[in-house]
Amino acid sequence: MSFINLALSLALLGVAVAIAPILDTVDRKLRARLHSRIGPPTILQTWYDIAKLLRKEIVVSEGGAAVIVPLSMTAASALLALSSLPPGMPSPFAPLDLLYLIMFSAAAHASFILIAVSSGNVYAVIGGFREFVLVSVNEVAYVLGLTAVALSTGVLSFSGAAYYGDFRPIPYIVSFALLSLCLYVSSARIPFDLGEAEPELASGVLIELSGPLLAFGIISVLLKRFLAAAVTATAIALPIMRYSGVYGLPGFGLLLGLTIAVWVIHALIAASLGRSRVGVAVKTLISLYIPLTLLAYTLLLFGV
Amino acid sequence: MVKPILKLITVAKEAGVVTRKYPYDSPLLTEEFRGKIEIDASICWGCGACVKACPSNALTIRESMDVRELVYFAGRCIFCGRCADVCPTGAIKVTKEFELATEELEDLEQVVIHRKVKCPICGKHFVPQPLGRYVCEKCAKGGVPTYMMVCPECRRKVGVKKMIRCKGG
Amino acid sequence: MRVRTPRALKRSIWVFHLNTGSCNACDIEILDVLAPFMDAERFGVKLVASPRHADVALLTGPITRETLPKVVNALRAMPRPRLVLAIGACAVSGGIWHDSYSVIGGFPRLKKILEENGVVIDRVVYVPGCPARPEAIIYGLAVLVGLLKKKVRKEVKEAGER
Amino acid sequence: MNQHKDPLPERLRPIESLIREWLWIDRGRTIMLDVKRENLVEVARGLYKEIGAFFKTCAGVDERPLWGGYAVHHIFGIDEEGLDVVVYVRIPEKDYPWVPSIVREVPAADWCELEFRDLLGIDPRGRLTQRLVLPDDWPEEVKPLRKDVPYGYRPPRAEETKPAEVGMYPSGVPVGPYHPALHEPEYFELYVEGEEVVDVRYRGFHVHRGIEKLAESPRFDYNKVTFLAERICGICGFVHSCAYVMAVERAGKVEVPERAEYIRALLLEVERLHSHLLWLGVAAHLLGYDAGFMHAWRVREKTMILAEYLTGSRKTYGMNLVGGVRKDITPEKVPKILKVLEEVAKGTKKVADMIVSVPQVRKRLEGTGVLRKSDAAALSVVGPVARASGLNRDVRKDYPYLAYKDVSFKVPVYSEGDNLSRTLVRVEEIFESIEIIKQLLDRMPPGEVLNEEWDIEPGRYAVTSVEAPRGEDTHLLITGVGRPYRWRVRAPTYANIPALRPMLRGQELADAPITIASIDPCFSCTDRMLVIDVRTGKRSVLVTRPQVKVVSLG
Repeated sequence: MSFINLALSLALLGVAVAIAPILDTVDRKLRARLHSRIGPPTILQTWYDIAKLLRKEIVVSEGGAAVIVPLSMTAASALLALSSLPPGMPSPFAPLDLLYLIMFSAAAHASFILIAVSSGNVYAVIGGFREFVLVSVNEVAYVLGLTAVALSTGVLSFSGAAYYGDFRPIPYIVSFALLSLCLYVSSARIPFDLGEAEPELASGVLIELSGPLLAFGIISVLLKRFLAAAVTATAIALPIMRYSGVYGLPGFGLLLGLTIAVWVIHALIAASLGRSRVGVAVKTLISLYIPLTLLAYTLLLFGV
Repeated sequence: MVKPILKLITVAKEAGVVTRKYPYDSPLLTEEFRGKIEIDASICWGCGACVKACPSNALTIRESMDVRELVYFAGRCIFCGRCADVCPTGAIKVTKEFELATEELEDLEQVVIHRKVKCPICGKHFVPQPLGRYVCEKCAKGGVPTYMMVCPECRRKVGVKKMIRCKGG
Repeated sequence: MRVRTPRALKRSIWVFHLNTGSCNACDIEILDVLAPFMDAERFGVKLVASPRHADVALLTGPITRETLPKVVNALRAMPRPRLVLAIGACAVSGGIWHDSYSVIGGFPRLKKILEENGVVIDRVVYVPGCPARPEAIIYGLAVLVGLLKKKVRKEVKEAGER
Repeated sequence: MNQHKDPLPERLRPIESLIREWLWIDRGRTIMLDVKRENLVEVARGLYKEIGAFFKTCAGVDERPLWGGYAVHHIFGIDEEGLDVVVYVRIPEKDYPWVPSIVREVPAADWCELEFRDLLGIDPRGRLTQRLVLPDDWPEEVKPLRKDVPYGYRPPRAEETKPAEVGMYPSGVPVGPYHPALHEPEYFELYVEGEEVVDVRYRGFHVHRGIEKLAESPRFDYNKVTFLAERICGICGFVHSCAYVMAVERAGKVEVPERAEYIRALLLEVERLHSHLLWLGVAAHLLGYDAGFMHAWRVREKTMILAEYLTGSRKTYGMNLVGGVRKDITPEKVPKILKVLEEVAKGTKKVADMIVSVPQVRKRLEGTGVLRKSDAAALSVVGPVARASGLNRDVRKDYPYLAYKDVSFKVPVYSEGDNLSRTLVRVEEIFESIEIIKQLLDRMPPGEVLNEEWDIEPGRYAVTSVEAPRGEDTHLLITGVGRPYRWRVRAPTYANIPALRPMLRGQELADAPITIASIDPCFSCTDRMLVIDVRTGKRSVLVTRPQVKVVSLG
């Protein structure tokens, strides 16, 4: 692990924190345009929201103070998961970056559910419960998807694959499909934003948070979302890096650009769909994940 | 999944951005809109027809010794415009004003003060001056304006006295 | 203690819709404010689902007896600075119901009850109208956070003068 | 009472022996049956089960100033004949009035019986009773609708400072009173097992504003009440004001210019347009499809502008007066109306098509919130809810009023009874309304629009029904001196809420908001004046740990 590795990784984290709220505004702008209206006045709207929340009072319900622990855990795990991606250079966690990625993403999701439990609100708990059901299905597929992507490059590490991976196109594409689907689900967007489902849960998991706590909660959600887009972007960037040799700062730029593109595509999909029901969502996901996983691993086994 | 995305894009594209940039742009008002009312104090008689017609008590009358105040409280107004319908002098006009937001409820009040006519006999104040003048003018055509500016009680007394005198004479 | 309206509120206004027994007309106009033609998101307005997230309570209705305790609770749940936009004739003064048996009759009376209960409201702006049109609501929000100045003021006229 | 001693209609023959006397209040339209108290249950059973009448509502009246006692008016409607049947029962007691409950025969009478118990103190005997309309801290002995209680009397609040406990049932998921899916303060408690709803408890009447009492108060007169009626509901206010003025006009035999009737019908349809588009948008929003909400409301905005153009206000039009309307629709306005209608028709088609094409929306509408035809009939549901469950009920066809006899239109009926059919019924009605408006504009007769020369005798009686966007809206009116003596409003949602129970049971929690919304509830209508008890006695299983707190209260 060299100094430059660490620097780029830290830069990625910094950029993530800085632009996730901006991307959220882009999201809102895009949605507004699809709704035939103008939308937020500037690209910094979500930042303004956060700035305002930081100046507001914290109202803590009985026993709700414990919420700060899972809240910081969520943000920290999301950031750690992000730093296991190769931002143009091998990640500081290479060659075990995949393991760390899986671990930290899981930690981020789990602690997010804990927020719900520790806030003790009935809606939050239902939201957390839904989140749990969804995450437990999704996380299995996510692990399988990540592994399949890595296996189809021949190297069990993203950082390694970017340098000396041997990409087998067909299994790669199939595993990528599986992975990107899981990542879309973990970005908690419609139709899978079940935990926050406003019409029945009144913004579920985050319902009890106020002021700076809420700002923190929003940043955590956005970081989780950024992570989902960044992992998808990495999976797209890997073959480009490997075969056209875009490393270092340009590689960093490539990853960032792709992340933004993936974010926008996610936003577009979310804007044009409705919210699913938890039972239906799980059924749909399983019916998509099983064939995709089987296909990916068969292809890998038979060495296409 | 692709179908709804395409459909949404088509619908959004056809509609374009429809947002009216109020307050930088004009509001979406039609010429028929009924906003706040305005009372023209110069022609108001203080007769109280509007007060009687007002369903929500937005128009009220405050009586004191020598003054009758017609109070319009826009905060309670339901903007039906019935007052303008019934106003005999056309003093009440419905405007298109709707930007009434304020921190102080007082700002929403419009008061028209009517000094009352003083009875030359007993010195009591009884009817708003313009209303009194109007009644005088109307009755002047009939030819008996003499006791019109006298309060009803004194008028009755005077009338009775007069009658007695007539009979007696 | 009086908390100054933070300047940050000018750019980001999160609103919570609190219907206290209104006839729905103001409520649909509030939704209309968010709909494409008026699009309050232009001012950073966002409708939130929980009073904990809200800066401004959009209060409609004359506050019926049945809703009173719940309204007090909902307002108490809001973090400070706590702003209220009283929308419509009912919320401003009780409207056509002002003297009915089952209403409290407008925000000014609620404010007293809130004070008794130790719930401080940092700023209120009244938006008359029956229902208040979407433009009037936007105007009210702008006055509330200090983007625009109020236009109305008390008028006292002597009969006979112009 | 207005008297026409005419023979009893053929349909009512089976119960002839139980009737003491009958009066035609309005020949061919409304008949009043004077029934002895002990025969009431029999008569109700006969009407509801044998004759096949629907139950509309009941009203208690304090008739002590008239003859010394109370009375209860049960209103039934025979759709096929377009006939309203008022079953009139005298209650001689002055102190503890009571009347036999008909709820066992007519389940639809559940609420209105509790209502006259709350507001007038007439005890419906032979049933479970609890408080429905009045707030919990209201003193038991004050019955606001009695004539000797002043209209503005506000009993002191029990404990002003104590924050109320809401969500006190630890096993339920509270929906409301302040909940994003309900834009009104209503309180549903859903008892769930996992994600499945096993029971529902409803505490409504948060929006009870005492309208019926206000209308009798000296503050109001016949004309002013139209504005009050309009404010029963901000969405379908014109329906209420129309039903009210029609009742006054029918009772007082006031001539109404034909043109005014056309204008009223036209505005009723404009109101239906906006209301259905509003519902479509809110339904899409509840299913998480905000694009649907925005676009439906974009189309709807045009109807709002149109309403303002025609009446002067976007909502609560303020158009009606007893004897006609205040503003004419001049010929210059017609082209603009037609243009807006064209745009709305085109826009609605595209947006509705777009909303239904979203897989999640479709999946969550289809087969959810099913109300079977038998349940629908037993609960006398009205409007699109009835029509989606295979009951062909539409006041515009069954009891023609205003100008509806002169126009032709289709009444969409579906048999599935799920959320999707309720959606489709509404979407189709949008197009029917547009056609109706066009026909009305085409056939509008010339002439005056307002007749101000009227004089109404006290003691006259009328029942009117108007098809609101949500269903049948029934008003009963007894005229008094200068203002109504008694005015009773039965809003459509009032008839439809009890149907939520069969609709919600066995549903997933996620679909509860859309199912509740699918009746297009308008609580402000319903609550002018009143908890469903969980009579199942079934054990509710908790979702979460006990002693949960709703955020808004915590």
